[in-house]
Amino acid sequence: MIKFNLFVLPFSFGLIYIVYSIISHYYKWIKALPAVDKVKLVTGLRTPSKILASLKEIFLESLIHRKLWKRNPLLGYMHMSFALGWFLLIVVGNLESRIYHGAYINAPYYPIFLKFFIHDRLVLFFEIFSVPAFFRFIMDFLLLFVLSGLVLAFIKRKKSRWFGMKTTTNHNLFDKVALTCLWLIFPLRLMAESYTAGYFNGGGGFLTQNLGHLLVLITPGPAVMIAYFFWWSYSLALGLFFIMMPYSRYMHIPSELLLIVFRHCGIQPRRWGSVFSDLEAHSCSRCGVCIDACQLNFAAGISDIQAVYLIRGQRDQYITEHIALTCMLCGRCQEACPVGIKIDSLRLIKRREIGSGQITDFSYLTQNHPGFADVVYFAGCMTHLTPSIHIAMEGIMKEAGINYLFADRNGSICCGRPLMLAGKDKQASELIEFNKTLIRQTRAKLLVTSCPICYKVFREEYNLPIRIQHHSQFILELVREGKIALQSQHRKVVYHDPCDLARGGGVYDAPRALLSKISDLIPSEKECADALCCGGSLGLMNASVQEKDMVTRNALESLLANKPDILATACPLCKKTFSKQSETEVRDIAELVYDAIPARVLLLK
Amino acid sequence: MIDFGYTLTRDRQFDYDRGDLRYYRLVRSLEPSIDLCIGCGSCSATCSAAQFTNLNIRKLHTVIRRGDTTSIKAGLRKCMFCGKCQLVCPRGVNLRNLILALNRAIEQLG
Amino acid sequence: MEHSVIVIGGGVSGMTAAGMLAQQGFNVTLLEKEAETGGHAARWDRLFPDRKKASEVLDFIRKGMSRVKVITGITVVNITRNDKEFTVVTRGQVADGGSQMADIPHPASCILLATGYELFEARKKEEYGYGIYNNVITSAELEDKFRSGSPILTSEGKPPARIGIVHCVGSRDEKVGNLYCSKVCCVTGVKQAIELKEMYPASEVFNFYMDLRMFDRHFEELYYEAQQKWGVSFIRGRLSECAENPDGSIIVKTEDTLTGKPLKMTVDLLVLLTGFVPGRGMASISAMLGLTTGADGFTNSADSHTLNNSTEIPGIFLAGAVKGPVSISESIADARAAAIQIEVYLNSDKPGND
Amino acid sequence: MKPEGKRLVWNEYQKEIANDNYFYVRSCVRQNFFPGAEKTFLRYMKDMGRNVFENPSHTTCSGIGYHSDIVPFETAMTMVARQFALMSEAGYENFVTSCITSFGLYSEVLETWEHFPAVEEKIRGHLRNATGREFVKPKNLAHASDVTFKLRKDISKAGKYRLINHITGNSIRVVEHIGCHYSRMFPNKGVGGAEYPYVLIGMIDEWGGEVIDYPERRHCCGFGFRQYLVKANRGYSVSSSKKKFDSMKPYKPELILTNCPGCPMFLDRWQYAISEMEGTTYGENGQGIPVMTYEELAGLILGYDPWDLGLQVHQVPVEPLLEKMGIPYDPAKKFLDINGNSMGKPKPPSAMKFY
Repeated sequence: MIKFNLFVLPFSFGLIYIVYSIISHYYKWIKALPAVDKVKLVTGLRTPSKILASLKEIFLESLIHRKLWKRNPLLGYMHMSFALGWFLLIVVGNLESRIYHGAYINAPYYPIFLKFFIHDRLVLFFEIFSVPAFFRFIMDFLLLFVLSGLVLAFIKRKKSRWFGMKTTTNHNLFDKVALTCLWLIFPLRLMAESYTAGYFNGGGGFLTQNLGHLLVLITPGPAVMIAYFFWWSYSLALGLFFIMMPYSRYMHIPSELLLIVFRHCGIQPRRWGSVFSDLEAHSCSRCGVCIDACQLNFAAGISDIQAVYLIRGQRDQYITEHIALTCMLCGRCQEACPVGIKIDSLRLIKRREIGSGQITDFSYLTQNHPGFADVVYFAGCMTHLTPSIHIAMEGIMKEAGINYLFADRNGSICCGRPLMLAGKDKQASELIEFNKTLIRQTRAKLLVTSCPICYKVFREEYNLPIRIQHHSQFILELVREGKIALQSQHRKVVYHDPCDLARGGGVYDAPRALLSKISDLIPSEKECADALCCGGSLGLMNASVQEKDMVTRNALESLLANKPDILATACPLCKKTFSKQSETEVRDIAELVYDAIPARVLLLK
Repeated sequence: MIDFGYTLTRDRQFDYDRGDLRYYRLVRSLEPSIDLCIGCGSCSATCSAAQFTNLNIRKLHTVIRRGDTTSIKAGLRKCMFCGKCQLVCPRGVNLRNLILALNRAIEQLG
Repeated sequence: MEHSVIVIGGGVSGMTAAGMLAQQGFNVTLLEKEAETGGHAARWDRLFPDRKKASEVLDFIRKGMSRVKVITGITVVNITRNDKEFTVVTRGQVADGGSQMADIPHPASCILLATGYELFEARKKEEYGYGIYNNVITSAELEDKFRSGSPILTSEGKPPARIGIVHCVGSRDEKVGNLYCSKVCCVTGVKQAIELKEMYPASEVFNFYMDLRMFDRHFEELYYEAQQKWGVSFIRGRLSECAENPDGSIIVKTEDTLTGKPLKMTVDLLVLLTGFVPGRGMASISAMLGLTTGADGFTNSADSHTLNNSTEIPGIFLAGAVKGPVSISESIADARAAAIQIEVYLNSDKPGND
Repeated sequence: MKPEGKRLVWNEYQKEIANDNYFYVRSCVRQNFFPGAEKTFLRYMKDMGRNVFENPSHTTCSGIGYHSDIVPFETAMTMVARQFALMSEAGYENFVTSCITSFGLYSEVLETWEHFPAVEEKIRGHLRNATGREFVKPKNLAHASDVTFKLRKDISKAGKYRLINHITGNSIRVVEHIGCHYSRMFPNKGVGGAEYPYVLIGMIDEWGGEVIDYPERRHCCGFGFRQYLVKANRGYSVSSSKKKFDSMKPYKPELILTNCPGCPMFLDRWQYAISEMEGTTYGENGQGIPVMTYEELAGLILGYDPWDLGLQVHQVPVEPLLEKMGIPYDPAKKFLDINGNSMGKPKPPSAMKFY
């Protein structure tokens, strides 16, 4: 017998369309991969371990939504109920359909609308343990599971804070339509199945069967017609959702799968942009987690430039300069993103598009030999505006008897990162080359800088054959090697992680280890990966002084909540920025160490 | 035409009425804080590039405001964009974005 | 009998001091050469930095003057001193309003000189062409227009598209013999620039200054506002000269000292911020009393720090701009200080006071 | 423009000018620049019944050297003292100079002596040692243009012509240019002061012309001594004159009137130079703007023959002006000397019209 009815057409068309669309997208993305990345992909797919890792992550992130669970259980459950629930409905539904249909291949709509075609009589109680009954139970349970998520989704609209979210994304039209379809699908399925079960007095599980009886009782008119209406609506909702999918945020579902695979094959975003970034853009679910992470949003009230809007812009081929340039590149959103999109890279790619045009002329930079040393110390431009830091550094190095060379004693040649932050990598490379030669000439084994901005670019762009340390790491080594003795002052100190040193450079522990040696380090509300930006970021191009001040003030409130005696940081720019507004003394870690050297302690007393 | 052995010298006086304010208007729309300058010179004093070159960032955006755009390009190219100028500005002029805007103006207006 | 005090000068300082002294129970006579009291403040529309109506300030001061005897339209022709008492002789029309003049003596135990200042005669700065070029006006004339609410137009009846405001006209200028700074012109120029921009948002307003001396509270903020909110331009350079175009607009020449280039610019209207000069009448009064004046022509107090309201002559006191440029708020404060000085002086001969 | 405003300024700068018996000293350079000018002055002074005395042994006042930084002030003062001695010896006390720079120097010297009597004594010593001469300081020091200004009414009374276009009846538009050393240094020594000097304007008003006030009125004519005397600087000299021409252009001037040796020279010759250097010609129909000294103009007003005034040595043709004023002239006689012999003709300029 042929299991077919007209109403399955909308679904079927939708399904065909979305399958086609996904395949074509995948094809486009893989085809557009740079040759190098293609190779990575192929080799990756030949490596079982990588495939396994991909599958594991797909399971954990795309179905379970582990990251969201960590963030907020309600939020995690909501997403899981949709993803996992729907996934299981499909899988189990297919298995169930096998019972009633011998063929190996069913029409794809068959399991979806199974209850329309199959409605076996009400069974006697001892048959409860029969296979069909088991499936009926599971399927109803799964439907309930999804519906529970749906209820939460409704609540989230109103009470997003319960889900650990302050702001929610404002969506475009496609998203809204797709969302409505998605929300309708499962209630409609519930109604369709219930009415059917009610009318035929069978075929339903604990949920649909009982609800069915109730509905048939209370609703006048022919239940069979009503059921039929709901089957149509259900099919339409599914079909429309599938058709909307490629144009809405829900494209993230298939996209993310491929992205995970790409990542596990070791494919990375490229400096001047590549299809990888396009895939990342499609993998964004616009959950809006990034909006809450962004200080410009919650501290300065700038709410139109966050990652979600940047990425949408990237995906739909429009990013305004305003969006590209208004960002501190502090990396907080990147940390928070459940999809793990490299947001800062995306933003920088756009800045390169805008800013690369500039013509520079650094021909005036003339080398004269800096001399030789074991350690070359590069204070950095910003440190020249907070001289106490390099004075302390010199004091410490002298105390430790280091044979060092102060590379930029007479004013520095910029490290190049400020230019790169404006998307001017080509122009920066000139400065980088200049400094590299300078550093190489010293024949030093170690490069120490006081500026996290320099530190980051030294490590990422200079590929020097020598070790590179931020002064916090350097000093800690000196202490451990016993080159300097320190005497704790036992003052309450709170430590602020500079963006480029912490999130940007992965240096979290050294400063803390060092501070706990010379003071009573106390925690602050947001630390390490979650640390706030001071607001002075060189990444932020076009915000007003007032807006920057708001960010700083907000960060200070959080840092000083526990009433420390000193606010310690490890970046001249953070120090300068905080000092502008902080009531509490702001000091660089180097200064604190310097003052903890016994000789100095006496001197200061 | 007769060569008398000397030629007319160009007038150093700048005629504001003949100035080209297109650069200023564009830059101002991108970075309004250009108007806040009080000519204190701390930006040019701290400028790293100014140690080695004749770049005078303070003069540079002042001449723009006067519509005198003849001499801006050469200077601007020397900027290393380090941002010290912005850190010392007592009026909160957003100099780095100002420089971006100036480059934009040069790209668009030649 | 109560002491009687004569206050010469019916401007902000004189009125304030007279009011305070009358409230202390002295019988106070206020002498003013003009027909009305109020002095220069009466010419102002709004005051810097908060744009308060000058009339409101005057009304406030007048409220305190109910018990003051005010005589206007007279000139002081003689002041004689007899030990601790003075006689001030005024000349003016006789009470019945007839045209013939009469000299009237007024006895006084002490005199407060609040004769104020006069505005620099802009004509003296010949190269700016005031009184010759139609579109060159003074800041006081501009203030008159603001006060009367009449539209500010060029002599050709057009709204000015570009306006220049010249600082330090008659101040800080050896060439007109005034080395001193008139103090309030800077902020006045900024205030008027803002008011002009309010009236003509599309217009360009340029302030030509040597230094901007925003000496008092909220002045610098006003300057900031002028730049940020109103887009007023400031060019650091003193005008060397002006000339007139055939269409009546004015060509100004200056050096844009911040770019190091001589600069030429056409403006439709040029406003001269004229400074303070010592009041003419004061010379004769100083002569009558033997008071000394400084090189700047303003009257010297006994000590510029500790006896700022007193003179070398017991019973003769000073208040306000007679001692040099001051703002209205400073005049009020100074007048109050003078009033207290006088009260102390007059009560010192009472038993228990010495 | 408010004329009454200017009148107020003029009233502040009244100047005492002697009425008769002048000791006249010539300029070193004017005879070469505009040979007719000083002769004409003497001629109309005679016609106006004034007594003017000249001493042939008068020398340069050395002002030109002084302002070119090659003659020290003390030397200059001694030279000046000698001129005063010549005057005293001749029994005159009203000193009249033909040259503006001389006038400036004489004023400067007298002013210096007034404030530093010791210097005067020292200079008297110098003069005594050098020449054995003594002198009395002049009672009245005036520039020849001051004197002409004083006589302007008499001149227009006796005059045949006026600064009026006899065809249209309109006043002729005149630009006046005052020599820097006339009143810049001592405004009260010049008629009308430094900012709005009245000395030439007074003549133009009186003789029916219309005075033009143009933006670069104050700007240097282009002489400025070292600007011109050092050849390398001449480009700067021309540019200065050009600045003035460009500025007066929109006012359509028909005549430039001057009272200084250098100014008419450069305002006249540079018009030609500019026309040859870059083809720009000023004035109507590219014929240039005629430039005259007050003496030449007074001569024309009085109806003297243009060629007797030496107008033929002007580089910018004066004929168009003569025609406007309705002054008859004989083109044939233009380049004949007093004996009727040809003085030779200049090569016609390439850009400037009329020739």
